[in-house]
Amino acid sequence: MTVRVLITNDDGIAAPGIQALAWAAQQRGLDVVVAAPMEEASGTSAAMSAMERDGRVVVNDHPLPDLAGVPAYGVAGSPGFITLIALHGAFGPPPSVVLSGVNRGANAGRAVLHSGTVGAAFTAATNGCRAMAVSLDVLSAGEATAASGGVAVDAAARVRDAERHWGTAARVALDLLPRLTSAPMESVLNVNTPDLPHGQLRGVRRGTLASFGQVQMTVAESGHGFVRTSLEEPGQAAQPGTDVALLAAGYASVTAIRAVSEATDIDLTGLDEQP
Amino acid sequence: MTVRVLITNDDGIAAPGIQALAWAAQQRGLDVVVAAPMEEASGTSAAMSAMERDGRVVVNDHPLPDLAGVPAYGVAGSPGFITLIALHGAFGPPPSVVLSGVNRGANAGRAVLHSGTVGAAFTAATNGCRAMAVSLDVLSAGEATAASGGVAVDAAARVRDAERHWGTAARVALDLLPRLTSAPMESVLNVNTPDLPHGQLRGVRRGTLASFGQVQMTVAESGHGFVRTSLEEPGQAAQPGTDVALLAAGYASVTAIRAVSEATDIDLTGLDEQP
Amino acid sequence: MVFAPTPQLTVTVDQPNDHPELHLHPGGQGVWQARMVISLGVDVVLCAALGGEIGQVLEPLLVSEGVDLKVVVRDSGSGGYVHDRREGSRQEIADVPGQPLSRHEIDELYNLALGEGLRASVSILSGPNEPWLVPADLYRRFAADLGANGGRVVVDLSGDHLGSVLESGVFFLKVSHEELIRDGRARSDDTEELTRAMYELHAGGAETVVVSRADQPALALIDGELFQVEMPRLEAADPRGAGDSMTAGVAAVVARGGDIRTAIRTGAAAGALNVTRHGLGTGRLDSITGLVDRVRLVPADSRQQERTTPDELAGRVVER
Amino acid sequence: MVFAPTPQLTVTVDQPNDHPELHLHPGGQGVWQARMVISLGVDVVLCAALGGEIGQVLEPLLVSEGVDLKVVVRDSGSGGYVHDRREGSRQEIADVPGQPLSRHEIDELYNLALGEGLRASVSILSGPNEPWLVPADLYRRFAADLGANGGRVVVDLSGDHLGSVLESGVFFLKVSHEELIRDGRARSDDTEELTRAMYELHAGGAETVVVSRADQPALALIDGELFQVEMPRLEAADPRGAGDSMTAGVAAVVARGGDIRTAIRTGAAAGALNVTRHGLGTGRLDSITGLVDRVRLVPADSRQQERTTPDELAGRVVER
Repeated sequence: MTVRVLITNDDGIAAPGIQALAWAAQQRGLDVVVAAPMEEASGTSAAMSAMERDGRVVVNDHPLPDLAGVPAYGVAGSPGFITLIALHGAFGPPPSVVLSGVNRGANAGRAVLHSGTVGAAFTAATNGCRAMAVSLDVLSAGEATAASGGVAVDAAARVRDAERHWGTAARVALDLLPRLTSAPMESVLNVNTPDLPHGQLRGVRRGTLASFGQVQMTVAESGHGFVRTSLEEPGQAAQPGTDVALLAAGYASVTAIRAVSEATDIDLTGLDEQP
Repeated sequence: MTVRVLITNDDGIAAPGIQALAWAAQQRGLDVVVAAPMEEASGTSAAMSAMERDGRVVVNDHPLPDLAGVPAYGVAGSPGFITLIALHGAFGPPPSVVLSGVNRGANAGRAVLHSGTVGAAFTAATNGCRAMAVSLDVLSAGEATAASGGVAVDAAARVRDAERHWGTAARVALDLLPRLTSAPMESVLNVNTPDLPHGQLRGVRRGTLASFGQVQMTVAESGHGFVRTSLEEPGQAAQPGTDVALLAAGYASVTAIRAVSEATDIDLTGLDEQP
Repeated sequence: MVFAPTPQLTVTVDQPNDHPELHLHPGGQGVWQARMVISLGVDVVLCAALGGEIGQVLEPLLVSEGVDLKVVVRDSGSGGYVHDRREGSRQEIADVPGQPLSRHEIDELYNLALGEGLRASVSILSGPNEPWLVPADLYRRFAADLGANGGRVVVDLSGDHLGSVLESGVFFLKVSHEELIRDGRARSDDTEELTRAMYELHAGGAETVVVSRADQPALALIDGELFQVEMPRLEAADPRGAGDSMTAGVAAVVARGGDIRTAIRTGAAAGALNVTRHGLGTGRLDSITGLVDRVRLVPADSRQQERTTPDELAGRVVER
Repeated sequence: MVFAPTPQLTVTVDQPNDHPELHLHPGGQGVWQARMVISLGVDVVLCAALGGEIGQVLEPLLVSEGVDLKVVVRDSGSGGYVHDRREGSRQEIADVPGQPLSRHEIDELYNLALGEGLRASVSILSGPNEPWLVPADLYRRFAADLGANGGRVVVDLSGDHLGSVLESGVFFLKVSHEELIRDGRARSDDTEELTRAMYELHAGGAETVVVSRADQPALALIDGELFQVEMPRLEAADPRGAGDSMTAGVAAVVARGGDIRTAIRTGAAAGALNVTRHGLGTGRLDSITGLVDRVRLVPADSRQQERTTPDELAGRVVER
């Protein structure tokens, strides 16, 4: 039976990363449906928000270039909302896998709590569907040497979206699909890839979560739309073995994570005896 | 040393629940600062979003009735964003405890992933600050018998905010403060209380997370503001021992939870050997 | 600070008993608002442009109202009107709107008022008596400059002047349902339609919005939530001026550091008392204070708490 | 479907060589838009009100353009103008705007056009040649009725007509920077100011917005993101009509099921070619197709990727 996959993201249906992920999924013979926010929704975590008109969620057909036959929708809602309603049949038969991305910018470390890309994946996992979040580190050194530092950042800012290596991230993600489908249902794979051609990756490695890391968000500026921001906790060397360190070293990083879990190491006995 | 507490919520600075929580915290002699969204932000999870004007986050003084001397701010941002910047000194010295609530409506089960109330608490915990989420089940049977079902719901919808038992939830939460401050830093206490006078509570019990549960969200309706919605997965009897079951039985429920954690039961070895 | 670009002289003929009386008063929205702010115990700096013979009469009349008057002297004369109230209702005998402010007069008045506004915690920007007397864009600049420097702008405007001031954002807007309909912002006076317009005004730049509705309770949009302003009904002697009382009441309470809900309740109380008297912009402080507690903000959004399931949400999808 | 409430007869005197020529054409925004849609290979139903002697001349001229013409016959005569282009530039000799549509004519035309619009996947609602000929509110109703039934509304309007149609929301809006300034929606033509206005139009109800800027590349707001529409420069013979080409190009591509980016690039290509010819609304399909690939949508938002830290965010707090 063909696996049915929902492709979503938080950069919006028109972002280049979602196109690359959908294309790669179709190439692997998966049954693909695309539904993503009409507009940029970076940093929306697993928010449930939607815009309705006359009591109906607003959804537009939004066919993607070079993906004839793949149903694709722009939805006036957050990635988490879109994922939840997709799992309940809003866009045809419910998918059994959700791929969220390719995000413009890394989502690594504990800050992924805030990521809309990861939030969509968490929403899927919480509702019994396997999910992966996929991000491209557009601020990574790229082909510059690690030593070039700030220069590389300036260069990255000038790179056109069309020239970025979305395909690298999509390929790494789809190569991981068998690992995902054999993993426990609650687990989400969080994948980050440097902005490099696939042949120049140093490899794919399992990472641990950096203590804060890096997450994409948008800040609405009154009268000027929004500003895309990479929120980072700076000034500390990347802890070895973390997703942030792997990415900086030119590896694609995979982290297995879970959303809300119960904590057992806290004493909550005898609550009624309190004063 | 006096404990410094940030009180926030996702219903907005003008909601009655935040007033009750701030008042109760002040009564217990805590050093209280209040910062909450200017407007309803239910269901925003741990979203990082903010509105700026000329590059500055918009913040208004918003003194609360009967709380002279307690600094209180309406912020054009999500609860998670407000909490993060508060921990970085945006509203005076960083707090060592965050209390989020009292939310209008229960936040229980795994659906708390989507809750802005819980998202603020998760943001605090992820940044090394102890946190509690506090909610009042405004749709609970209240003083009606469990058998009255739908009638009770209709009755609940007619209850004025001023007549609800915000104080019950605030008191239960502050009674739990010593448990919180001795718990591991990453843990969040999620507290739900029925809409009853404190004396009519059957008790306070530790609950497990129901499989979906109940979470508050808002849906923007084009040209009509928003609709407050309680998102629930119905049609299944509440699993015994869960937060949802405790609440339905007239108990206040406490659940110890964690945000994003690493999963170890998934095989991610030999990734480079993939085709 | 109250900005009153074009105060007018009001000449009213009245006959409460056997003999007719002639009343001379300063008038215009800003003057009425300033009078009410003062009656609520808050000091007012009034910035106005005055000129000609009428201007010469207005200056002492304004000072005697108790405002701290700051004047720009105009080359052309201020306006005024003559009303006859002998038959019980007002009858207009003459209306002299005056000349539009010249470029130079605008610049001078703007500089004067901006300087005063920056010193004040709250500024009421009142409208001209005729829209064409003062360019709407002045209100946009004014609100922007005050807002950027921490000032709170309170207005009761409509038409182009409202559109302009919204571009820069205001702290508080009072507008009537008739004005909303006239401006094409609402299509009718039904609550849902007015509510929609209020959310749009809020989205368009007004932090708090109050819409008065003739005989119906006013609607208030506070922190994104809708309320009805309910209060005891008093018999109206002169229905005009309730709006100015609301605006002034809000400005006065906020200037004293009060919260917006108390401010609106005070404005409503002041308005309710004002309509029981003939003098526009008057109201006794103790009567108002006594009435504030009887004004209630009742949540008006009937769709406040719904229940839904993921399946229902999924079913609400529609393709356009 | 193209809604053209008041087509005009254009009479042009020209003298390309020794002898003067007299050209008779149907004109008006809707007619020019329809002509370009047809030249892009998409069928057009044109709904118009025509009357009098001019109307009698317009009907066969319109049919010969290749549109499927649906007419409401008016009691009063259609308008027209006479231009003299013998000196190289246009000189207006006469302009007859015609009478406003009567209540009855509006109702009939609305019913006719709504029926056709509901059958079409895309409807262009063109404006009247003078704003007072057709009430702005008609556009609001039209967009609401079409939008509620899955139709996509494409417009190139300004003034009150734009304000009205936005209330119901449109799929695509083209407007010029001059119109934005004239309508008070932008204060100047600098990019930041126009960008602000575009985001406001988007928030106000326009899903996609294109603003033409005379000599500068047009700006496009697509899915909330800003682009410059960059293309090879061609020498303009007649700078009018590029806007109509954009609108028509977008409508044609969307009607064929194309995506909005291809639609805008096609509209830009059609506009670029159109200005190299004198006949408004013309352009050869193969030349346009050849040019589309050379039109690029370049992200125009310079603040696209910032880096920040929690500490910096906390420092950006300001109290008002």
